[in-house]
Amino acid sequence: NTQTNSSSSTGESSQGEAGGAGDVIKIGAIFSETGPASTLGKTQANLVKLLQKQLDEQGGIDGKKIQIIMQDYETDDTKAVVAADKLISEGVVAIVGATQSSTTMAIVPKITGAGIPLMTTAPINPDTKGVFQMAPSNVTAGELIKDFLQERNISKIAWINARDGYGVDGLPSFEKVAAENNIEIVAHEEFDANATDMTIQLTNIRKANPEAIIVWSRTPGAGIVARNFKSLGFDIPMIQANAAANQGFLDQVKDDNEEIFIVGAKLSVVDQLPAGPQKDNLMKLRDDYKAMFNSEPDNFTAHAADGFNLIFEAIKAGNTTSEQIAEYLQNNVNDYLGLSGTFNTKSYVGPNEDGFSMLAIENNTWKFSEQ
Amino acid sequence: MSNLLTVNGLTKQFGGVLAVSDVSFEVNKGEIVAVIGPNGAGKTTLFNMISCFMPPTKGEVHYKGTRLTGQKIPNLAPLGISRTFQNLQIFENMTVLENVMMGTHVKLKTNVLSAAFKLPRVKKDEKMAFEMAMEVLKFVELEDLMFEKAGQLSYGMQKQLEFARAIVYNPEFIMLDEPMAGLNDTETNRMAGYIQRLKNKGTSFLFVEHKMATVMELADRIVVIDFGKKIAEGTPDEIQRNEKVIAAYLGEEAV
Amino acid sequence: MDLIMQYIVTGLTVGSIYALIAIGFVTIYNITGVLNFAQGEFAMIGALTCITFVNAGLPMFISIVLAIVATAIIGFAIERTAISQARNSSVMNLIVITVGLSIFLKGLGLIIWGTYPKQLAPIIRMDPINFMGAVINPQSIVIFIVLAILLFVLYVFFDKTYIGSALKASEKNPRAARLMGINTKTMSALAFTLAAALGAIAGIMISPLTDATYEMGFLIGIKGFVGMVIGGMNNISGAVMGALLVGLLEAFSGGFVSTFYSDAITFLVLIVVLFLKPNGLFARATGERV
Amino acid sequence: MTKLENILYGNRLKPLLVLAAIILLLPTFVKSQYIFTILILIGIYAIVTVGLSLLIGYAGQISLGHAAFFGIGAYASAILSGTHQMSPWLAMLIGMVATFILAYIIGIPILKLKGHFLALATIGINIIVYILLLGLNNITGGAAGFVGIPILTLFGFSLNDKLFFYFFVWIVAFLIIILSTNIVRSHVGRLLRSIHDSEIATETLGVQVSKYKVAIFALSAAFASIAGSIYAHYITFISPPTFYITKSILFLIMVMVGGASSVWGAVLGTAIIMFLNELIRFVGHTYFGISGEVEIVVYGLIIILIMMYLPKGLLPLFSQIFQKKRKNEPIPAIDENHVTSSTSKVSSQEGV
Amino acid sequence: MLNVQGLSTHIGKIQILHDIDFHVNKGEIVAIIGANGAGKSTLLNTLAGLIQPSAGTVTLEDEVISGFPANKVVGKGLSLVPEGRQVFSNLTVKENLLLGMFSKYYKNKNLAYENLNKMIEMFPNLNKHLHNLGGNLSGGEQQMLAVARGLMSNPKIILLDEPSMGLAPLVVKEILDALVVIKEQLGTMVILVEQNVKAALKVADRAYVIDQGRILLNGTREEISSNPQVMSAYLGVKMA
Ligand SMILES: Nc1ncnc2c1ncn2[C@@H]1O[C@H](COP(=O)(O)OP(=O)(O)OP(=O)(O)O)[C@@H](O)[C@H]1O
Ligand SMILES: Nc1ncnc2c1ncn2[C@@H]1O[C@H](COP(=O)(O)OP(=O)(O)OP(=O)(O)O)[C@@H](O)[C@H]1O
Ligand SMILES: [Mg+2]
Ligand SMILES: [Mg+2]
Repeated sequence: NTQTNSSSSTGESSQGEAGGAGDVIKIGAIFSETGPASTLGKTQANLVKLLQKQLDEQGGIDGKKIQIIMQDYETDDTKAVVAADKLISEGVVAIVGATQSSTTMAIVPKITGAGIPLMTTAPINPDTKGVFQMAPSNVTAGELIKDFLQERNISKIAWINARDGYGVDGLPSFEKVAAENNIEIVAHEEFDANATDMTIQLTNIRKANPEAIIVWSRTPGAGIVARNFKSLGFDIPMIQANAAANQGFLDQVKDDNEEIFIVGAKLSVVDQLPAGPQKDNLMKLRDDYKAMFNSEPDNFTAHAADGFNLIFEAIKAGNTTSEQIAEYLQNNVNDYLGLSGTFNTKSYVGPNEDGFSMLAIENNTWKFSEQ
Repeated sequence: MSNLLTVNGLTKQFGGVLAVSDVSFEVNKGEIVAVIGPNGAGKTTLFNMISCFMPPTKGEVHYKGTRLTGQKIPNLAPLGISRTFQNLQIFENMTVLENVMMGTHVKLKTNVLSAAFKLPRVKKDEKMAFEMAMEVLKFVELEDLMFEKAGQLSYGMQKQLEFARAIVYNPEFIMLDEPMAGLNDTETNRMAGYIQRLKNKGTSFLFVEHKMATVMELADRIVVIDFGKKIAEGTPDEIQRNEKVIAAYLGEEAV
Repeated sequence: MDLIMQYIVTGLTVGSIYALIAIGFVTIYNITGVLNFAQGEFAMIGALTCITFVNAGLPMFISIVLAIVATAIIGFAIERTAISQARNSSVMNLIVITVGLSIFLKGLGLIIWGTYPKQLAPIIRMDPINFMGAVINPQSIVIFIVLAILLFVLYVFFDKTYIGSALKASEKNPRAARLMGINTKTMSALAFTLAAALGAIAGIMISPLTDATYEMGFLIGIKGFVGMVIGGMNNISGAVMGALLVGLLEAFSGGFVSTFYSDAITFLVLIVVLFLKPNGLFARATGERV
Repeated sequence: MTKLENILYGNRLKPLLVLAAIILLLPTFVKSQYIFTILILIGIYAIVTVGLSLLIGYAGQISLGHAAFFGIGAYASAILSGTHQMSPWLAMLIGMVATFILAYIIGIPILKLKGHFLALATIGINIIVYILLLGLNNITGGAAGFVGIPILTLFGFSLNDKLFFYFFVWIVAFLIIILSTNIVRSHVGRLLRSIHDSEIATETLGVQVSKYKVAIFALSAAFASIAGSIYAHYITFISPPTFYITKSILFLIMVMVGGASSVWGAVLGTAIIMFLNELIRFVGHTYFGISGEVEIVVYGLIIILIMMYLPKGLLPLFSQIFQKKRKNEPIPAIDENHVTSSTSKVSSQEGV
Repeated sequence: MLNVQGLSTHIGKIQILHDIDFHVNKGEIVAIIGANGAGKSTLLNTLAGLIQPSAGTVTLEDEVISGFPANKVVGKGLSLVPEGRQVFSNLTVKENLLLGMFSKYYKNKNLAYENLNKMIEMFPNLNKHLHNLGGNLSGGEQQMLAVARGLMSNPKIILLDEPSMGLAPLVVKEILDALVVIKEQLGTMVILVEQNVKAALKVADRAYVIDQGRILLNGTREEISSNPQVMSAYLGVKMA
């Protein structure tokens, strides 16, 4: 069923794009450049501009012109599906996206149905052929948090998350990790992703006497929780999710950020990393990005970059059709050192944790500590 | 003569204002009764209580033995009671014809489902509504305006339109709040003619009006209200000679 | 006990944020009959321009004034272009226009200020206050005071001044108002200018608590709208009461029932309230009769 | 002699034929799967907006909550056919009936409210449903969404094929349009408009106004539910944000931009808004190299401009193609007599 | 004096008024009569600036007042009491009356209160309701309020669109008598549009008959009252 469908669709797309002259290879991108999730997707959209510029300067890959077609899905699942179809009709050979997990779920059937490889930048735990995950899975993040907690002998935590696709995603994986490691989740609260005050949730949490609090949200919610947390006088550690690992969050908690930690990307602390290829790669992305946009990339940028880079790798190896690229990604990527970690795409669960680290905040910037 | 409407001790208090106070009277079948009184006497309030637009503070109204007080507004039309408003309430964005066709509602059986599936009844209803409406439009001589938007008519024509809509389903009892206001004498006479003709067919009326000549000519009986109280009731002749009424309302040279 | 106190404090804080928005809503509604869905965006513009001025090195006070003026000018410009042109269209038309405005302004905000939340330093720097076991953010007190002042000023303006009754008249019956010599166009422009300024004040007041982003307007806009409608659309004190009530409802339902469902509970209560009092809780007589 | 129906409401055959022709002919021009997706979504949304135009444009009742009913339909289909393996068709039917009943029950209290109060109450309904979709994550999958909605099959055909799905959606939409125009072109349609103009006068004529308002509310909710079901089976993945107030507002924009005073306006508005988005993106990308934020600015601006300069929506621009002004038609041969009698009336007035 | 020349008005594409010429002399009450839909209200609305004429000019004491929006026209001394009362239902009677002075209020507040007292004296019914909302008044009370509000600005000319509508006979007489007093004491010009032709002709000095947007007849009160066409069409006199 899927087979017949995919062949018909790809057939259609290749005939639809006669103007391509054969040596332009199109790659699709679906990011939330606008709308609520733009705090995550905007840097990804910027990355596309950066990469396109670099590609044009280099004259493509091996003489083949590469065109990245970006679609802003405005944080709207339906628009993402339309965008996916648009990209399929344009004849892209691979797609990177979407920014959010639930949106990715919405576009997976279309894209895999068309036989096009999809590099997801959000954790979705895919078990579908042709979907390659660039973000570390929530389990990876959970492991990192677990290590942190155990180091400090913390066994009772409270969990609070935003009520959106990103926010509710973290808990189920962490619950598993917690259960295996005797960590008790003594309170769970939620807040509207656009809410203006989380005092009530934190007050409820305080009743349960946790030893640490984990926040799963993007900004600005993440920062408001942190501030309410401080003003309520909590003196336990607060651990924030990687969606908050950006400059915006740092600004939000400026000057009052002791005991706030984050599941962050090494990209955020690239200057503090020990020398090595990882540092060089991250440095290059950070500097290029900063030169063009005068702001810092974040780990979502890195996930997207990994997606594109892997596709470029495949193209460099002489693969130019969807099937070939998917084939390559599936079989020939071993211990690829990406920006978000090391990829072994055979397992599909995303990079390992070596792109990640628990970061503290010191002098209003991220502080890396080797673990 | 059989009794149609019985108004019993109606009273209405608005905060400190006693707008209507213990008013009782009757309307018999085939009769035209007028309510007159100075501005602010409480006539419209009385009307609104009779037609269930507001609950009375005290008192009750019966129509052919049925208690009206406490009923919902839409229950009145099926009983054969119709009314017009002092502040016109026409459907401004609909045509004259459609306005009048709306008046036939109680005769129709179309509902949302039958309309959606275009059951045969719908067509029958449409035809009936149209024919009834045309008849009345001819009666009030508005038929050449039937495709005009009602909101674009001049005030006087809107007045006649509202009247047409109220009578289209042949109600037995019609309440008119100042039907002649805004009409010139010729038009007033014409309106009076319509009322008279309907009366001859057996329709009963209760109406409020300030145009005394018409009231005296049309009404079988007149109820006079002042400061919310009924101060007189009687035939036009009696009322015209009533000192209290002359002082409070008519003025010396009115009629 | 201290829990309840905390709920009250939080409820009032959140409620007064909504109230600041609701005030702007009512102002426009009372003068022009338009329901301005872009009111939240005025708050956004006010907050972000203020932050921009502060970051550019201007003193706080001057930045606030400049931001309010700038937003007011935008409000005025919007009225002169989009609203006055559509003055005679239906209510629904105007609603959709303001929805379009909200989309438009949000997009502009995104282009100018980007996605990251921006910080505004509190007006008074102070540690949170402990009051009967509840923690009060000093900024909440500032908000409360500003709210009280605005409430008083606007009450006097609308209900006690001559120009106030002229404004109300233009809403109710613009045609007759023109016959009195009232320039209803000016009034409408005044309303939008005023509402934009009020929105800016709201945004500036709340951003030390919540930070400002280009999309901050939506949720507070909706909640402010809820507060206004619950209170009764036609008077400012009613709207403020309504907004405070919404804040308290949220806090208490979040505290006692569940934060998962506190919005749902709040709305459920509101719908029940409306069912019992279809014109809002503190509505004032409108003089409509048959 | 003209049919009474056409005298009263004008001719609807032409627009229906034009629509049918467009539906049938489009696939011969359109090859891109992307355009098909848009056409399908237009069909799905049109089912909602047509119902909404009955409610907003005719009965004059605002709803900013129809995304909730859209969502209930979608989730009913997803849960019944996905989790419980029920036939998608049966699931759709159950969803529709359940939505109708639910909307009817909700409608009884909230349609007592007027204007902005009603708008608020419907926003409330939307938010409550949204929170329930998130909160009942055991059944709905919560914010992570619902995966695994089966694809529709009809008589053994998989509707997975774009073309089949396209025709399926538009046949449903076409039927809904016919049902809706039937309602509008009857006493009920007139009645809804009269409620719009004066509720009080309508009640005086013996109409149980609340009954009709609630019925139309529930009917439009049921339409939205069907559309939601189809949407769920088309996208095969749903999550709550799709059914938030922002979607309700989008529906409202579609109705108003097309023109609320006619069912056709809703269809037109839906198509225009859907294409507008894509057009802005296409033009913006191709010729101006603009990015997402500029697109939404332009989009907002265009909505404003349309509402400013075409307050009755875009339909009047188009309807001139379909229908001549009714006034120009001679008053059809209903009855010769009254025409003469009315002229005599005019002359009697002139005799001053 | 008020001078109207060649006035034509369109609503949409339809021409309602055709080339109207007329004038009102100082200290004169002029009645305008005509059937329903003749264009009387349209004429007054055009004079007041609510509708802009498509042709023609209106001068009031040598000042051109046509071509200005309604809110400017009041300031030039022309005040219209519109058809259907149009009181501000959400404002009190007192607020309604004071708004009648809007064009001059800020220049002379004392005068506003002076005029307010005059109006209360003239319409004692209003005094009773001074602090009630305009919308709660009875129909007739609203009519009095509308007339009083129109007089508040001390206009040079006042236009009344069916002021007697809905008023008790005694009050009609009071209002019409009041017009005569105003005319005589203040020299105010009055244009009176009335369906109650008999009553109107009692106080008017001259009258115009308007039909289908055109002036059909004009003359002094006596001429018009005795015109057979007028008698049959407007005075309800049945003629053979
Ligand atoms: N809703 C209300 N609130 C307060 N007072 C009211 C209300 N409705 C009516 N009144 C007062 O009640 C009195 C009676 O009003 P009503 O409208 O019944 O008079 P009416 O006899 O119809 O007068 P008219 O002949 O002028 O129409 C008036 O003084 C009016 O101001
Ligand atoms: N908005 C409008 N659109 C179209 N036609 C209109 C509009 N307003 C008025 N008319 C038409 O203009 C003509 C004159 O109307 P107008 O209201 O001036 O009459 P009038 O003499 O005041 O009548 P009445 O005594 O009934 O108040 C009427 O034929 C009316 O149908
Ligand atoms: Mg009355
Ligand atoms: Mg008139």
